[in-house]
Amino acid sequence: MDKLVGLAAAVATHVGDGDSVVLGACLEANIPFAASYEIIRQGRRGLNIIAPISDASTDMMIGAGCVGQVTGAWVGSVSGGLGHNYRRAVEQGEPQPITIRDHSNFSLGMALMAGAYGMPYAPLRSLLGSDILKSNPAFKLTENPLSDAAEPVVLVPPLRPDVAVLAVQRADRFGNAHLWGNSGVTQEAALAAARVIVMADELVETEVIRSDPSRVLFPGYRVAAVCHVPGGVHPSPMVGRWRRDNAFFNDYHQQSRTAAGFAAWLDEWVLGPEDHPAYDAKLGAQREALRIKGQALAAPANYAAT
Amino acid sequence: MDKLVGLAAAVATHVGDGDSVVLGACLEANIPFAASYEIIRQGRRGLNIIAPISDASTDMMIGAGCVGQVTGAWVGSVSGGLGHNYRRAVEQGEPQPITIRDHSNFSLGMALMAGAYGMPYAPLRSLLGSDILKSNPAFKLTENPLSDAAEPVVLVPPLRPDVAVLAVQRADRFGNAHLWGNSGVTQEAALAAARVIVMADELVETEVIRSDPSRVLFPGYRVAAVCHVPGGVHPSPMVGRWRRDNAFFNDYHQQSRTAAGFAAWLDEWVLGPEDHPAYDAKLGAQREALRIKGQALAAPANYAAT
Amino acid sequence: MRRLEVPDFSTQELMIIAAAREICDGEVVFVGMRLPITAFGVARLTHAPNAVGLFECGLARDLPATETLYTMSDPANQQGALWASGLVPVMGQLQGGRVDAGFIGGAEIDRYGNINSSYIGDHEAPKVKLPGSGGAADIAAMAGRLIAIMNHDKRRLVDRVGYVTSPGFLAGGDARRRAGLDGGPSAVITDRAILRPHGDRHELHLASVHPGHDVAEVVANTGWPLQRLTDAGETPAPTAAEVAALREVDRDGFWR
Amino acid sequence: MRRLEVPDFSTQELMIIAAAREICDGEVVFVGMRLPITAFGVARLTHAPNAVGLFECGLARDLPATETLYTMSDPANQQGALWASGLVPVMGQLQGGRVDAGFIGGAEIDRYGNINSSYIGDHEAPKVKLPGSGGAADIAAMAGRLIAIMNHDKRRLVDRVGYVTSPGFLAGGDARRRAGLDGGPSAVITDRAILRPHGDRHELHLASVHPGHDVAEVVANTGWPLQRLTDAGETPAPTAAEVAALREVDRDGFWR
Repeated sequence: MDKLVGLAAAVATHVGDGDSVVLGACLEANIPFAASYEIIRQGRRGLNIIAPISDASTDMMIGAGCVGQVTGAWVGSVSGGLGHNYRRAVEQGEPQPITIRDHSNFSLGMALMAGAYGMPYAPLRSLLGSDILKSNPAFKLTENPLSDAAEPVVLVPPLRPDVAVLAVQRADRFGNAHLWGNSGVTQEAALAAARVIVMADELVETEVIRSDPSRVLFPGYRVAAVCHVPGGVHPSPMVGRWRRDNAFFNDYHQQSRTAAGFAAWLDEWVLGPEDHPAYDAKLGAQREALRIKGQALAAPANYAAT
Repeated sequence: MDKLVGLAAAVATHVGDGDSVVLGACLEANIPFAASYEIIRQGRRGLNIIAPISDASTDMMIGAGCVGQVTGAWVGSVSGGLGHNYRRAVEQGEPQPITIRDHSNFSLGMALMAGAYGMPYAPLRSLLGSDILKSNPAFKLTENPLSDAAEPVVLVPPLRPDVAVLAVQRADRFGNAHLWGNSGVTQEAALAAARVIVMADELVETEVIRSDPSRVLFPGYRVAAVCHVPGGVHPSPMVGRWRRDNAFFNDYHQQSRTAAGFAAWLDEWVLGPEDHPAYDAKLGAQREALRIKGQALAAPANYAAT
Repeated sequence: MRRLEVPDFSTQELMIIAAAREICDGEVVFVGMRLPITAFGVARLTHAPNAVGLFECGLARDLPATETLYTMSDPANQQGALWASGLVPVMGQLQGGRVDAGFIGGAEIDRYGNINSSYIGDHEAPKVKLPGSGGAADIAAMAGRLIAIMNHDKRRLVDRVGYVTSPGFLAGGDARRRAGLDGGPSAVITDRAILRPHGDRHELHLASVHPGHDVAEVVANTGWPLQRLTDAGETPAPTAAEVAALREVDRDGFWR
Repeated sequence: MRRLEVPDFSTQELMIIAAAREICDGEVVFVGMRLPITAFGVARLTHAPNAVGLFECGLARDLPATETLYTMSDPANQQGALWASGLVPVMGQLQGGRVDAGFIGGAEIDRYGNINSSYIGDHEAPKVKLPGSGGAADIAAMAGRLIAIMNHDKRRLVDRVGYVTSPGFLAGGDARRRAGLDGGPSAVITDRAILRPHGDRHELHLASVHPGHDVAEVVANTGWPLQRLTDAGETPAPTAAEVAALREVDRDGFWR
C-alpha cells in the first residue's frame, strides 16, 4: 500500500489535538524538526510530548502553545542548557501551564519497551531513592515477589503513544525503512505507537530496503504515512547525511531567553516559511554547508540464499 | 585485547562441568555445532543447555551424556520431528536422567532479556492457562499491581547463563562481530551471559566491523574468546554463507532412533574427527555443495561524519 | 500421498487451501512452518495480497520464499524479508495484541481446543516426551485467533489433553477469559474436516467435511461425541484460482 | 577562561585530568558529554588504554571522536563506534551491574552526594525548572560508582538538595542500601577541589585542594561544614604525559 504523502497531510491526518506524540526518539540525532514545525503551523493544542531528550524541539512546541504535557527525562537545549520556554511554562504558566510526567531516560525507554511488547509494566531497579518517584505518580514502588529478601522494585506503566514521528535515512513508499547509527528508543516507539509517521531523508525503491532486512528497526506494516523530507531533521544531525547546526541551536537558545525573542524566532523560522521547502530555501547556503559529503561506507553484507 | 583462540582452548577455558550454556540462540540458523561437538569431545558433564529451539544440537549433547538440565522451549529435529535422545533421557533415563525447565519461546526470550538488562523479572501475559506454569516451578503467577481489575501476570525470573556460544558471519580478533539475518535471542544471550564465545565464520580486520556499528548486536568487550571456525555452523544454515544440510539432519534423525545407532553416528561424526577441520574434511564435497555462492549485497550505508 | 476421489488436488492441498481461506487481507499472521507457510503464500496470491507473515526466529515477510523451506530460519526465508530482527521484538507483537492470527500444530487437541505438544502421560514420568512448545504456547495464548492443523484420528483428537501446552478454551465456557486470555481457537483444520468452536461452551463442533469423507467417519475418528454446527456441509472444493496459486507457491510439488 | 598561577594548564584542564584519573584500565564507563568525554580520551591515552565509553543514546565507543562533539549523538561520535544500538540495550548494562563507573553533572549536590537537576523549590510550583534527569538518575542509581562534576560554590554545594534527581547516599549511613541501591558517589570533582565520601556516614569530605586554591576558600564555598580527610593534600598537578594526552584529545583547544 502506497503511504507516501506530504508532511502537512500526514500531520493533519495523524496528529490530533490532545494526542501523545513521540518526537525525538533518537535523542540528539534524527529529531524530526520539520514535523515539529508543521505541528506548530497547524496549531495543534494539548499534545503530550514523549521523548527522552528532545533537544530544542519540545521547548519550541511548548513556547508555541502546542503542549499540555511533557512525558520525558530532559527538556532544554543540549548544547545550550536550560529550556527557556519550558521554564516559562512551568514557572509562570506562559504561554500556558503544562503538566510534567518526570522520567529518567531509562524509565522512559523501559516504558516504551513495555508498550512495544505488550508488557503489563516494566520492573525497574532504577529510580529507587530518586524523587522522580514522588513527582510522577505513575510509578509504583513494590517488593520483588520472586525474592526471599526484601528487594524493592519500581513498576513503570507502559507507554503506548498515539503517534510516533520517526526520522530515518531512507524509506520506501510502503513504510519500510533503514536507520543506522544510534537508535535511542526508535524501535520501541515504533512498535508501541498506534500510528507511525516515517520522515525519510531519502525515498528509495523497495528493493533497497529489502536488500538488508536487519537494518529495518520496525516493519513497514506498522507505518501509517511516509513523508519524503530531505534535511527535515535540521538543525539536528543524521549520520552520513547532515551535521548538527550548532550555530542554529545557539541562536535559538539566545533568542528564546525572552518570550518576545522566542516569538520573533518562531515567526522567522516556523510561521514565516509555509513548509519545509521554504524553510530549507531560507537556510540556503547554511544548509549545504551542513551536508555530509564524505563517504564511509559500511562493509558489504551478503544475504544470498543460494 | 586479542581474544583469538582455537575452539578446543575456548571450550576448555570457558565451559566447565555444570555450567549453563546457551547453544543455538538464533533458533534454526547459526547453531554453533562445532562448539557442541567440541564440548562432547571434551566430555563435559551436567550442563544446563539454554536454547529456545536447538534443532538437533541439544539432542546430540543429551545422547552424549553432557546434559543435566534443559532450559528450553523445544528439543528435537526441526525437519525430522521428535528428539530421540531427548525421549530416551526423559522416558528411560538413558544415558542419564535430565531435568527439564519448560519454557515457551517467548518466555525464554523474556528471561534472557531480563538477564541482559538486569531486570528483577520479566512480567508476561503468555503462559496463562498453560501447564508450563505447573511443570516449571520457576514461574510465579501474580496479579498486576497497577491494574484495578483482576489481571493475572506471570513473572519469569531472569536467566544469566554462565556461557553463550554465538555464531556470527564475521568478527575481529577483539570480539567485535557482525551478525545479519534473524537474530533470535542472540543479543539478549550475549548481554546476559557471564562469558561469551564468538564463533566467526570469517575473521576480519577491526575496520570492517567498525565500518558498521549498527550491525553489531553486542559490544566486543563482553566477549571472552573469538574462534575462527569456517563452516562451524554445519549442518545449520547461515544466510549469505551456508545452506542447511537437510540430508545430514535427516540422517541424524534416522540413525539416532536407537541408542546404538546414535553411538555409531557419534563415533563417525563427532568422536572420530579430532576437531572441526577433520570434520570438515570428512564432509568434503558435501560441504562445498552447501556453500552459498550467490551475491545479494545489502545496499550501502554511509557513516561519514563530515 | 493419499489421493481423494476428486483427482485435482491431494488432501494436503485441500488442507492448505482451507488454511489459506482463514487468512484475511491485511492481516498479520504467525504462519510457522510446513503447511501454514504454504497456505500463507496461497492467501497472498488469491484473496489476501497484503497479509504479512511473522516468524518467531525474528522475521517478518510478505513474499513467499524462493525455494522450499525446511526451517523458518533458512536463508531463503531471510533474503528479501521485510524485517530481520530478534525473537523478542517479533513475539512481542503477539503480546502487544498486534497479531491477528496464528497457526500451530501439535500432538493432541481436545474438545475445547487445548493442545498438547509436551508430554504424553504424567509430565514427571512421561510415556512420551514430545519436543515441547516452541512458540506454540505463545501463539495460542496471544494471537487474535488460532488455527490448528492436525491429522484426524482418535489418538490426536481427544476428550481432554493430559497436558495443556497451548491453551484453547481450557475447561470451556469463560475459563479462558478467567485465566486472563483473549482470543482462542477459531478453526481446527484436519485431513478429514474442519471443526470450529460453538456457542458459550466453545466446544469444537463439526463445521464441514472434506470432499471424499463423511460425517460418520469423522465422528468415529474423534475422541469426544462430536456435534455438528447447524450449517455444517462439505468443505468447498478448491477453486481453479486457488489450485493455480498453490501450484505456483509449491513449485517442487512437495504437497501434491 | 581563568588561569591558575601554574601557567601550563587551565582549571578546566586540571578537572579533566583529575576526572581521567578516576577511570581504571578496562573499565566500562558512562562518560556523558563535555568534560567527562574529554577525560575519557585522556584516560585511554595514558593509564586506561582498554576503557570503553557508553552513551545513553545507544553507543559504545573506545576511540575518541575525530572532532569536537556538541552532543553524544553527533555523527563524529557514531562513525567508528564499537556498537550503535538503542537506549535500552545500552542503559540495560547499567541495570545489569555491567557498568563500572559513570560521570554526571547537575545544578546542586549535597553533603551526601545527592544531585538535583530537576527543580529548584517545590516541584509542584518550582522557582526554577531545570532540564531534568536525562540519564543522570539511572547512572547515579546503577553505576558501580559515580563521579560528579560541579562548579564549587555555596549555591551548588548545599547541605541538602530540595529534590533528589540522582541519588547519592540519600540521608547518609546505610540509607542508600536500604533504598535498594549498591554503588554510590566516589568522587566529586569541582573547580576548586576533590571531595570524597568518608566513613559509615558517607558524608562528602575534602580529599584534595587544587593547586592555586586553599582549604579555607574551599570550606567557605561549601554549603555544609566541610570536613577534611586525614590525608587531604593538594591535587597532584598534571604530569607532562597527561597534559600531552589532553592536548591531543582537545585538538581545538576548547578546554584551554
